[in-house]
Amino acid sequence: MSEASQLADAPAASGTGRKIGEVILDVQNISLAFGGVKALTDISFNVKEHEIRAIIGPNGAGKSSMLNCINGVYQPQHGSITFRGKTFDHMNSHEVAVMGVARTFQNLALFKGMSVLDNIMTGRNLRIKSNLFMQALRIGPAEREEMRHREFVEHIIDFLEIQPYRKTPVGQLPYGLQKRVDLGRALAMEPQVLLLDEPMAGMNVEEKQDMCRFVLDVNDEFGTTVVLIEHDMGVVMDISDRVVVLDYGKKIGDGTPDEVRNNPEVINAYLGTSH
Amino acid sequence: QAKEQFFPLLSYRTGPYAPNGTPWANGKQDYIKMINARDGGVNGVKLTFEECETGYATDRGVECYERLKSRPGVALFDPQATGITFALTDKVPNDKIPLITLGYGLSVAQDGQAFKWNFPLMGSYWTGADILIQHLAKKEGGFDKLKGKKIALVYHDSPFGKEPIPLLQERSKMHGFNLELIPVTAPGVEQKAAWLQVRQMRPDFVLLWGWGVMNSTALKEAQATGYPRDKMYGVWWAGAEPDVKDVGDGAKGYNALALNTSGTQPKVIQDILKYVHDKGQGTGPKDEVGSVLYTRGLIIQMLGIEAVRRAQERFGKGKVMTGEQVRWGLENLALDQKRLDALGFAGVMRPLSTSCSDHMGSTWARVHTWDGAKWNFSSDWYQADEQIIKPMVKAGGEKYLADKKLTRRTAADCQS
Amino acid sequence: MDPKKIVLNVNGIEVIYNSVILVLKGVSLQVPEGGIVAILGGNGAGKTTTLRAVSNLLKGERGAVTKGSIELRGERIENLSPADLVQRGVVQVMEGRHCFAHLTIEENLLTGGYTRKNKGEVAANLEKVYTYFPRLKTRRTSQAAYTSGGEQQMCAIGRALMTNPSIVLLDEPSMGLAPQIVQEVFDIVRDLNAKERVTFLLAEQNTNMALQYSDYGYIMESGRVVMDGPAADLANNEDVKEFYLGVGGGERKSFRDVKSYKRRKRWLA
Amino acid sequence: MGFFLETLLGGLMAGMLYSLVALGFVLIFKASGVFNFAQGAMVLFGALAMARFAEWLAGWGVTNQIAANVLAFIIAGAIMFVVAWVIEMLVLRHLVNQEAATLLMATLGIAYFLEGLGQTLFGNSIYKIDIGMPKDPVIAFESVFQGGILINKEDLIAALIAASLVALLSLFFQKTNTGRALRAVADDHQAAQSIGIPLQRIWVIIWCVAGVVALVAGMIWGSKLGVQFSLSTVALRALPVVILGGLTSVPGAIIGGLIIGVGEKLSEVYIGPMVGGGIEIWFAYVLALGFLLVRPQGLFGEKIIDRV
Amino acid sequence: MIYRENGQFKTTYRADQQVFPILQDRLFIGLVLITAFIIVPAMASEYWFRALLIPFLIMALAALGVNILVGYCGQISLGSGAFMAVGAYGAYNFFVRVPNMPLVPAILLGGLCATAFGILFGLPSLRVKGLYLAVATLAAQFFSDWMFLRVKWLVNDSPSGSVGVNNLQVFGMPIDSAVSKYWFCLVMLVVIAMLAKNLVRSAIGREWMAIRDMDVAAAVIGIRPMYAKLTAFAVSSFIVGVAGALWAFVYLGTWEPAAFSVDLSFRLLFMVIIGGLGSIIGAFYGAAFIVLLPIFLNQVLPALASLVGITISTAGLSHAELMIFGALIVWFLIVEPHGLAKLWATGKQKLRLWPFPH
Ligand SMILES: Nc1ncnc2c1ncn2[C@@H]1O[C@H](COP(=O)(O)OP(=O)(O)OP(=O)(O)O)[C@@H](O)[C@H]1O
Ligand SMILES: Nc1ncnc2c1ncn2[C@@H]1O[C@H](COP(=O)(O)OP(=O)(O)OP(=O)(O)O)[C@@H](O)[C@H]1O
Ligand SMILES: [Mg+2]
Ligand SMILES: [Mg+2]
Repeated sequence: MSEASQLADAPAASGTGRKIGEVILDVQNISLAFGGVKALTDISFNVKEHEIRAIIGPNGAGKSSMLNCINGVYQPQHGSITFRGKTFDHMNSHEVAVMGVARTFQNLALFKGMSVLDNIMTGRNLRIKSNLFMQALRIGPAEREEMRHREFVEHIIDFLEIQPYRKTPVGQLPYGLQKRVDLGRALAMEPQVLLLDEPMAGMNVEEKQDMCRFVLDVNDEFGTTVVLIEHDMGVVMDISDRVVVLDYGKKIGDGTPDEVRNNPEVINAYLGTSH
Repeated sequence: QAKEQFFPLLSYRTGPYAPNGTPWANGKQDYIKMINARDGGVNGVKLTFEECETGYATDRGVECYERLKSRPGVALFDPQATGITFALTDKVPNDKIPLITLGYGLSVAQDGQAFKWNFPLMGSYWTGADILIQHLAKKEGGFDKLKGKKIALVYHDSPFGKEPIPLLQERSKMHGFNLELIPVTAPGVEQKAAWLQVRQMRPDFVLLWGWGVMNSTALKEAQATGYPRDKMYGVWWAGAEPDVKDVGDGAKGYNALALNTSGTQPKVIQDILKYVHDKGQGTGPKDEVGSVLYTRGLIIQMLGIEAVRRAQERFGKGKVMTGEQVRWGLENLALDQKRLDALGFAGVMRPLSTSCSDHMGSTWARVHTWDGAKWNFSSDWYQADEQIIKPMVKAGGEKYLADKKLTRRTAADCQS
Repeated sequence: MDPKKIVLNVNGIEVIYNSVILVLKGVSLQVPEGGIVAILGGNGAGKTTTLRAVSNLLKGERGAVTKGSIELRGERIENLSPADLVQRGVVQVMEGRHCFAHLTIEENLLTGGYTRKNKGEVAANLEKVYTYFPRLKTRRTSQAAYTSGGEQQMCAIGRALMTNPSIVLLDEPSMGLAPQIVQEVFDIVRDLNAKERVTFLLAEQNTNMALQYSDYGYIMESGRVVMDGPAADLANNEDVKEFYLGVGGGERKSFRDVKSYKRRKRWLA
Repeated sequence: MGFFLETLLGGLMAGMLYSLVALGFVLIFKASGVFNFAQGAMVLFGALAMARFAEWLAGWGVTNQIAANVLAFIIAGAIMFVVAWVIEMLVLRHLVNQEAATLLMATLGIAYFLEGLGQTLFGNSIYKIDIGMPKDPVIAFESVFQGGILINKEDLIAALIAASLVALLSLFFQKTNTGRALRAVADDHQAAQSIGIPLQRIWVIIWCVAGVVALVAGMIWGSKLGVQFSLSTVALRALPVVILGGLTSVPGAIIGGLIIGVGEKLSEVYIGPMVGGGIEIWFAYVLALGFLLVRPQGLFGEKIIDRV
Repeated sequence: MIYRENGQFKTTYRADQQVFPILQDRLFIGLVLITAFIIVPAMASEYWFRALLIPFLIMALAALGVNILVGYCGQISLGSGAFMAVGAYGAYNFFVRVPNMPLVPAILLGGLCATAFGILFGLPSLRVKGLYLAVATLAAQFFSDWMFLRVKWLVNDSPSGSVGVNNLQVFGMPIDSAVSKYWFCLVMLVVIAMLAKNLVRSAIGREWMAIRDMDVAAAVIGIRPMYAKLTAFAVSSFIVGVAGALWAFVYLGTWEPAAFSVDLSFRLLFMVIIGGLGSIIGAFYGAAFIVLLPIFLNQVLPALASLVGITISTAGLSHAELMIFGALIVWFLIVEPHGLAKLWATGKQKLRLWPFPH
């Protein structure tokens, strides 16, 4: 606990410690259609290292589909994605994970039958070196490796404050905690880019504050680049550096929160007048 | 302690083979009940039994065997299933309990010098197949007339169904007939393809090696594809009432091997009706008494009991015999016609005598034909051709001994 | 609470999952005819469980009400099937959407009309839902599994409305919806409430919205009701302001500036 | 050529008979997302009931064979209804919203129970169902092909019955409200309950329909094979049919049946002899697998959805 | 509060990662092992060994293997009988064809044959899912039934297709008495169960479960579905194959292909489901339930019947046995849909709180 709060306390003041770097992820002219439904039409935007990049837009605008393209879950029909200087027509889920992109899901995609601990441990799998036989025998190195990863995961569990649920099957947790576990699993991958799909849905203000803190801490402390989809404008406007706005598959805005907030097209399509 | 000789009865009264297994099991039980009621057992030794349901499954059979084998006074086992026979063949030598497999089991086990504990009494699939070929030759007017003929074997795709193949191949080489093999996947509920093949190749004869539902289905498919039933010849497991009953007229003319008669005339059956069924002690329904498989059950049980009686003659009358002693009895059975008449089995079966080298005792069988309502004999008794079978049995025995790293029993061992 | 007729009376219920996990520890609440009542509370407080207990959907989760009673217009309903309850006008919008994945959006909605035998009524209801959620109309032929999260949420709400309910249990209706749509959903709630006298019991995390639109609120913490009162009073309560509305001490704090120490206070524990 | 056509025809008709059994699987799967292991046992149970009642009715003075058969069919149908009702009350009701594996296992328990009960009530011997099916073959086109083409009237009638049942059920699923509700139930028991679909009544109905379909299948197979325990094993022959056609598709059961029937008969007759025969059963499964590799949800099955 | 973990704090993750972190559990398992290795052999009769314990041990091993595939990796398999058969015939061929082949390597090589076979028939799982996959595994089943009947070479040219082994020895000790067979199977089971337990609580086990629970999400966090599924097929069929070899060599002695029929496959699946999917210990409960209960009923029912003074025919008994068995399955599922292992866990949880109800 104390460690986590120290982590968070120091740079809490408005991210002054962060330096936003070069473009790490560049999405160019992505188009994706399902039969007649055009989920994405010619979308381009980029994400810079260490920044928090938000994607907003009305329901069905194509936000999740965008993440799915980056992740290799969907294959776009047109366009390309450049990650750390390498350009791909389409991505392959496994490779994307190896390159250091992690993801949380809008409709909880946790492993229901497994405990919280095991769920988060799966995030470490890419880093496990011991082979099948060593794991079966659990001798020396395999065991030590397992312990190392366990320790790392315990830090995440502490950080997310879900210690009491370690051994609970995730299916039994309330929705909000499941969202945290989902985040924990992504963090366990020690990603360079973290894609978050509505991580704060179904939470009250206090819990959202917690979540924001986690996201900011990760971003501050580890310099993790964050791509965030969220419908709570308060959150988006407060914590993101730049915002992309999608509407029915098209990009209608891109810029700093303030620019976006004042973009009439965006107001019309998404924000409405109340903000 | 009471003097009781125990007969474990492995049976299946449920599952796919129940219609055939039930009368068989009932015959065995009724015979024991009758001997106890009529004779008070064997020289004063009462006969007891316990049934154990195997469902025709090997592992359940092994469990039954293990459960019942250590009962006091166990005489012998009759597993009533080929698969269980295989599994028990390895176990009985250690436990010193004989295994009788009348009309089924391993053909090579006839070689008593190799298979000390197995008794495939009264016939194996080799003798059965041999007799069928003899019968066909006789019908055609001589073995030379078989030349160029086409004989199809429609068989249950399992060791049971495959056993006759080596012998038939041997015979086909000798006489120049073509043997066509048509397997039917167990349990044999779907045989359309098999019978379409039969229709296409138009064999002169079809030999049917089936068990349970396969038989009636085969007859129905034969009818449906227009293959004449009177050119079909079944093994003795395909020649009982359950096989033809619900085919009715469609099975008219169908032939099968018979190891025994059916019907209620024999004295032993009358005795059973009198001592068992009339007293309300019958195991199954009364109208089943005297059916083919029921009668076969009687014979099996009779042979087992006669082996006990024979053993008592040597090891002490009125004593309970051990498995080993019963084994000796089985190996030294000598049931001549007189003895059979006395037992009430006149006309039911052929005389039988076993020896150390011949655990079968008799290789005779005849053919009966279904007339739409009952089985009638349509041939005289045949004996399987020793000259063909003996070398095969011998060779098989040798291979078995070699595989198991055993040696052939010596003459001295045969005396014990 | 004014002496309006109570339609739903939950009286000291205890709920146990898997016959070992005690989740609700004596929850009581009343819903008046034509009212909008909100249940507020953090993750795991037991809001969903309370709603499930009312709509009798606990059994499928291997949960059971072990104590207390639930009355609908004076009738005990613990032993009625969910279908019976729908016949009596009680319908639940389940948390987590639960659309029928293989059915199209329109089929989903029509299934909602299963209990309504009058074809014209079903058609009218369908039109009504489509006017509430025009987005659904454009996606009507798409299988529910292939629609976006928000579209599924709309579908779930629309499906429940298709039953012509008199009491709706809404579990987190705003989850995953764009702000405009959230607004619209709450407007629909108010609309139905005002025009058709539909009673609402809603569990919501969006406390701000919930208190704005409801008449009365209950706040739950770890399986107990810790505070209740008219919505307006709750909205002015300092603790509620701080913990549920995020405006403690007057101004709304930026999410960026929240302090990192754990500040949650428990009323009871 | 004549023989080829004959085999083809035989395969088609065998396939229709499989379809009849497959249909029962599809019904229950559609209505609850459960693979019903007890389908084979239900076929056996229905056939046993029908065979024995026909026999007993004859003994009780119903001498007209047609009347006895019709009455026996009605009684057996009523028994299947009672069975469905009891199953819902004692088993399904308590397993709402459980995983498919659990429900699958429960249907297995039901299968054991029905097998035991069926044999206890109706006996374990071979019984006859004689609904006057013609048994002897007809040879057609003798002038065209040498030896003509053999057509089995019994199969033809059975195929017709199967086809009309399928047509009827397809209509039911496509056109009625209940059909849609069933599909909803299969997707999500709990959500279906939450909007007022009476799960319990629906399950009784559908198990009852499946029971009657099983009874018809049992009647036809029973009149072909005789009624005894092995009847329950035809379920294994019908399995590749269901899966090839798609677990959720009624017409799929027919098309799947035809493909499997033809495929296995042709393979057995033409490929079998080269490898020693007896290949039809695994060939049927391999054939189904081949189709699945192209269409993992079967020919007409609903697309398997996996989405994040 | 007999069973409680209060006061048992774990100071290291290592201690927490133990298979049995709670003292009572450790004591209990120790007791079980002592009983299994020492007390049971001293007390059990020949019948118990040969008819109950040995088949139970072997079936538990097989169920454990099946559980890895079905319970942990979520790939439905109805072809376990085939994998057992391949293990058995594979081991047989090594045993009789290679001169002086020792028993244990032969059995393990048999397991490897099953692995190869398993991977082959596991390949469709990369595309075909859920119940549809049952077709692939059933294809394996019927194909193996056919293969061992038809390919003479595999059965060492035995005309009927039945084969047998004898003179089993391990390190010069003959395995022919009931106790020695029991110990042999027990050691195999305990060793393999430990290895399996290690696997399922390691990275690979988590991969399997991830694939089972949600394969798309698993792919996104870098788990390769192909690797996970095929390793599950490989490991599972290895264990099942070893069990098959034991079943043939130790339990049956002489066997025919029908000993590994589709019935056996179904029974293994039932063991896994009734015992508890995704639970090593569940395999034991499941095997006990499916193997022992019918035998128990078979013996107890007549006694019970005679107690209340009714005589039931043997056939009636067999049918009653089926009915009771079926009813018990349903009853257990209603009490606990997740199998006996879960029931056991819930029981422990209650003990933890005892004497308080919640
Ligand atoms: N696999 C698919 N098949 C068919 N249509 C799809 C698929 N995935 C997404 N769509 C459609 O594409 C559009 C964009 O969906 P997406 O999930 O990206 O929306 P979103 O912006 O995330 O919305 P929300 O805020 O509601 O989650 C939607 O209309 C959806 O129905
Ligand atoms: N099926 C279940 N089995 C066991 N425990 C459960 C189950 N469902 C919920 N719980 C437990 O019950 C408690 C209350 O859960 P509930 O879902 O009612 O909370 P909630 O207030 O709706 O939370 P959220 O806002 O996150 O939806 C939680 O601690 C949860 O772990
Ligand atoms: Mg989305
Ligand atoms: Mg909730």
